[in-house]
Amino acid sequence: MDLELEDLENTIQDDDDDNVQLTSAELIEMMEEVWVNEKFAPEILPHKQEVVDCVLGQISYMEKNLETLPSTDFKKGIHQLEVDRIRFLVASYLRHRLEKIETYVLHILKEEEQRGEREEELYLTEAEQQFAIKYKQDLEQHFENATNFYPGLPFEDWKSHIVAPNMNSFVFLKAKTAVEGVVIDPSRDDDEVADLTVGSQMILSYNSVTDLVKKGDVQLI
Amino acid sequence: MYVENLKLDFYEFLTGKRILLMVHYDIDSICACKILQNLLKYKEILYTLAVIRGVEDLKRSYRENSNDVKYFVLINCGGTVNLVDLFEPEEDAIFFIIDSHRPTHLDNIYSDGQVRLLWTSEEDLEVPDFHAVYRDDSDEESDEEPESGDEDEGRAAKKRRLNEEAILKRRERRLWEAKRFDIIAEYSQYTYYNKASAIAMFKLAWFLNKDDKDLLWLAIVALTEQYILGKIENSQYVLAVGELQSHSNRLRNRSNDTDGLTSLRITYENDLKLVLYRHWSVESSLKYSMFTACKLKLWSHRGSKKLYELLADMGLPLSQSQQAFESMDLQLRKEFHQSIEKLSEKYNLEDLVFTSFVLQYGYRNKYCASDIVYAMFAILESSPKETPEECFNSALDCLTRNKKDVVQKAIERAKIITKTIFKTVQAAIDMKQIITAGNFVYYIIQEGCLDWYMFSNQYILLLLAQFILRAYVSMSRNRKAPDLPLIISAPKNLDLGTCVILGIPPLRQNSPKNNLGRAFEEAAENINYEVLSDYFDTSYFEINIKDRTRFFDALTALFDK
Amino acid sequence: MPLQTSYFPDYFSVDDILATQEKIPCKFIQNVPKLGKLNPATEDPDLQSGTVLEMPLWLVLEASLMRQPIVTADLPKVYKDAYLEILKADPCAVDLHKFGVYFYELGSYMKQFGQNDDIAKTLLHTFTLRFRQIMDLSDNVISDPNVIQKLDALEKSLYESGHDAKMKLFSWLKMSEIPLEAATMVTNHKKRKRVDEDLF
Amino acid sequence: MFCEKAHVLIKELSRNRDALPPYNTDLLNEINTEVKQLITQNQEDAQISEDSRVMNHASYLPTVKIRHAAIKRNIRCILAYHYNRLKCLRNMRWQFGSILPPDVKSNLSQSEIEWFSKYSSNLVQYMRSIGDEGINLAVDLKPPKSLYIEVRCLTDYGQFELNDGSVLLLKENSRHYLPRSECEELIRQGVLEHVV
Repeated sequence: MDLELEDLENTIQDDDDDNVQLTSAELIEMMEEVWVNEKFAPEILPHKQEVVDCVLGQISYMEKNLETLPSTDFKKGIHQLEVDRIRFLVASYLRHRLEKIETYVLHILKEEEQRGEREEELYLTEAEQQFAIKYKQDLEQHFENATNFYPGLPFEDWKSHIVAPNMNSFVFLKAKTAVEGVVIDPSRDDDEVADLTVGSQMILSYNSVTDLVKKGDVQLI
Repeated sequence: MYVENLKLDFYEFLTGKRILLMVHYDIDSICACKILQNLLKYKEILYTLAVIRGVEDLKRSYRENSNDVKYFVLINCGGTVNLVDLFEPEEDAIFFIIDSHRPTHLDNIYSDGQVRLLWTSEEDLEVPDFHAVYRDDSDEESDEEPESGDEDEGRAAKKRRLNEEAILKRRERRLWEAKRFDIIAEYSQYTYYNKASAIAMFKLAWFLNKDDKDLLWLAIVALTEQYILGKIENSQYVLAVGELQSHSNRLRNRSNDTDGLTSLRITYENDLKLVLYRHWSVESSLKYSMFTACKLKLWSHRGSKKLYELLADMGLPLSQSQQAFESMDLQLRKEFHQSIEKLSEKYNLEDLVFTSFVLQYGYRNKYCASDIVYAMFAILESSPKETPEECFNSALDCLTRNKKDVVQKAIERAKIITKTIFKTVQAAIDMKQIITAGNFVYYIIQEGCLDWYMFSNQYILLLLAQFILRAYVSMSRNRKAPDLPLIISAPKNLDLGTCVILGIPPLRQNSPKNNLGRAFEEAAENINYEVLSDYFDTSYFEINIKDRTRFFDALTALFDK
Repeated sequence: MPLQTSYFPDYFSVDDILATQEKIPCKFIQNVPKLGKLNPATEDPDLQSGTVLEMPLWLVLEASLMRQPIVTADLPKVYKDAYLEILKADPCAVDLHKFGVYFYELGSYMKQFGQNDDIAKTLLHTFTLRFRQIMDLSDNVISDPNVIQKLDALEKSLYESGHDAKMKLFSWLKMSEIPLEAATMVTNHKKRKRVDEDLF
Repeated sequence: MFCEKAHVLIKELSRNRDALPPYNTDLLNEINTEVKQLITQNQEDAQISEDSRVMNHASYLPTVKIRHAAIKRNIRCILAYHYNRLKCLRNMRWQFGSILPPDVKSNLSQSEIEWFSKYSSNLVQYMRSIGDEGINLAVDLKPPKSLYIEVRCLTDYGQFELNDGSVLLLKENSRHYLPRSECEELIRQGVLEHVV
């Protein structure tokens, strides 16, 4: 049996009938981008469940192939390391999302609800949505337990001071496509504008590139 | 059984298997183990490491792991004992041994595959022929059985004939056994050491093309330990240094690592028999080192005067000689070797210089091989509070480049030990505690002694013993002094009331071959003393303190014979 | 794996709660009956209009920013011109810790009580210049406790994360492997356990 | 002064950023009492204030407002205390796994213990839903560098079974060379130490 790297990095096909064909390397690269964006964006980004599912499929495919290799095979170690690395990517990505969901749970659920009302694309996966709702309930229950010594306290104060991400925080980014006229810090009035050329790298406040990140025109680094 | 092809029958054989590394508690073993660990990592061989201080540890660790592990690698332990007797192992358990203790147990050499020795038959000296020590008894037994059937033939006659035959046979057998006893006695009369196991492991790494400077350094440290403890002959040392030097040249040429911060340089350099002088002051190092102390009798008032004379002759101002070597004037520091060497004849300090290696990495880290050896002694043997496993771990750290603080701390401790050894010798001389008992000399460290703990350990005790014997010989008016062995005893375990006894051969013998272990055994036998010794090196012996006098009397009687 | 965020206080922020606990001078401009006990200098059961007191910031914020303010806030002295001048002259030489543990946090509340944006500007100026110093500090492998003592809380946490990053880089350069570690909680947990055991 | 006790509570929190000291029931009770008092006083004075408009009495409105601010402040502190403890507890879930060490557990309130188990099951439920067979997010916390690592055992842990079914004995101070993925959790629990 001679399993080469190419066999493992088999071409896989997207489940959707979009006819999108990705090689394994392209898929992993995509996962990396998704992960880095999520890692550095202050807010939660639209989920990438398709990518995650593909990558997970890829992992189990690779692992199945690995099992057929004898444990003494030198290549096995390297492939195993690669699988571990990919699994780390996915796990880290999902962990970052969970942490944001927990920290900004009220904010995220509210925005998600509004997106639903506007019939826009949702940011959370179904499982994440469930997790968030449950998390919010448990938190409220805990707070309720802590303040029920006096029924009817104005303890809802915390809900009017919602914990939200700092959209003004600065991010490093790299332009993937040319974008002209990026308004720098829309929260100020002095309409300063920057043009991004392909491959250029910048530090900007996140709120000036929010949409570009979500569209995939720029990549956070 | 000797393993012929280490690569095939040891290294690759173990691939994919789980092993137990049983590592003796000494510097060579730690170095060898570290090299082996490196090699195992290439093949991703899973291992568990057990620290072995004596026969008991060996048995216990086998018992604890034998259910889960089938392959055992023993470093510097087990070679001199009958492993199969000791463990009574399952048939599928296999033991690989790399051990510098000699003589190797004959049952291990002639094992049919369960015990596998990782060295060549040339490295075991004067091994008796197989048939001289083993004979196939199965034939005899069937011979001795009376043949059934022929009842008509005069039974009595036959019986007589058989009896005669049997008597002859038995006689022959007795003779053979007596001879066998003599052969084995001769084979095992001396305790001595083969070259460092770490060197053997390094050679394996080289053979596998996985050697590098870090591994070479480990082999160097192990060799230096053997030299400092006098475990091997000088000629063996010189040969091994030459060998390692050619490896260091080869590896230097191979590397293209020129970055000052990360590169590692091993240079072949002369070292002085002055303990830790690069990390100490010249005065202290001269004063407390065995070599200079014994040559100049530095424990005496006259000796100290001589020391200051020497320093003056070297042109080394007192203030300079008393500060840390590192902060001495550059010029003086550079000329230090030369100026002391020039005076070596005048002060009877020939042989002060020996060849060794220096390790350098980064901009500021420079260590002699001997520095590291002393540091490791300090780690392994000077802290009564830490468990052996903890000490073992720190000793491994001491060999890791990025744990500079561990080395530094250990060096400080090593200085204290060196000083303590000197002061103990000084006190022993002043109070005339080194006693001649006919044909040997002995010295006993009393239980009340402040630093007894240090001397309850193998190697610090050995350093002290060598110091004492040399000091004794240099002071003694007895012409026979250089021909007398030294027996030294120190408390080992106060709770159990046991003490350790160590014998070292006479100075004039000028060889580390040690037959005192045999003497201990005989003496114990003569007084019907049940031996509880746990050491692999038989020149160490363990008895109850209350039996010590009796034991020494028996020894005296034995030596007078 | 904590979420890395810039300083952005929220309702639950411990630092913000502690910063808003700092006392600042204010003047009561309405009578507050029954709360005379807030003024330790008087036995009067009521708090009279015109009383000048030092009150925690949280209370001042609530009581001054309403339609009919109960108090008017004054600036603590370190945010007044004289001190701001010191900061403008050489921010790096100042022992900011003595100015206040929560100097920046408090300052960002104070700017709304100032006459102009001088406070905001000076804070920014101070921070920018001192930040460089902190970067240099954290680049040093050996830390100098004397200098670190002169940092305020925010600066200290910046220093700590900078220093941590530097040390990680350093060890990575040296051995190119980041050791897996016991979770900080586990280590702390053990330490505490050890202390407890020592006690009994 | 109002809210002094709440301040003490928050200072306690600030001192123990990564740890969970015993749940401070006593102090919380005192704060609760202060809050109850403030509310009662406010209710009374608000009533008088109401009446005083008619009676032309001195207005209690500023008094009520300041007390209300104090109530809000107290509640903010109480909630921040609980919230930050939950954060800490949450990190413990990721570090210790779903079973807390008994001495941590004894420092928790009943409600915290309940929250912990709810959080734990919520998390497990989420992790199960990922991909076809679920994925354990509590491992692979650092990008892998090598498959096997050398570890040192810090406690007498006892028998430990590897994925391949083989068993080894983890004794204090023993050293082992093992697959990284199988030691990671034990390292994080402080049973093993990664030797580099």
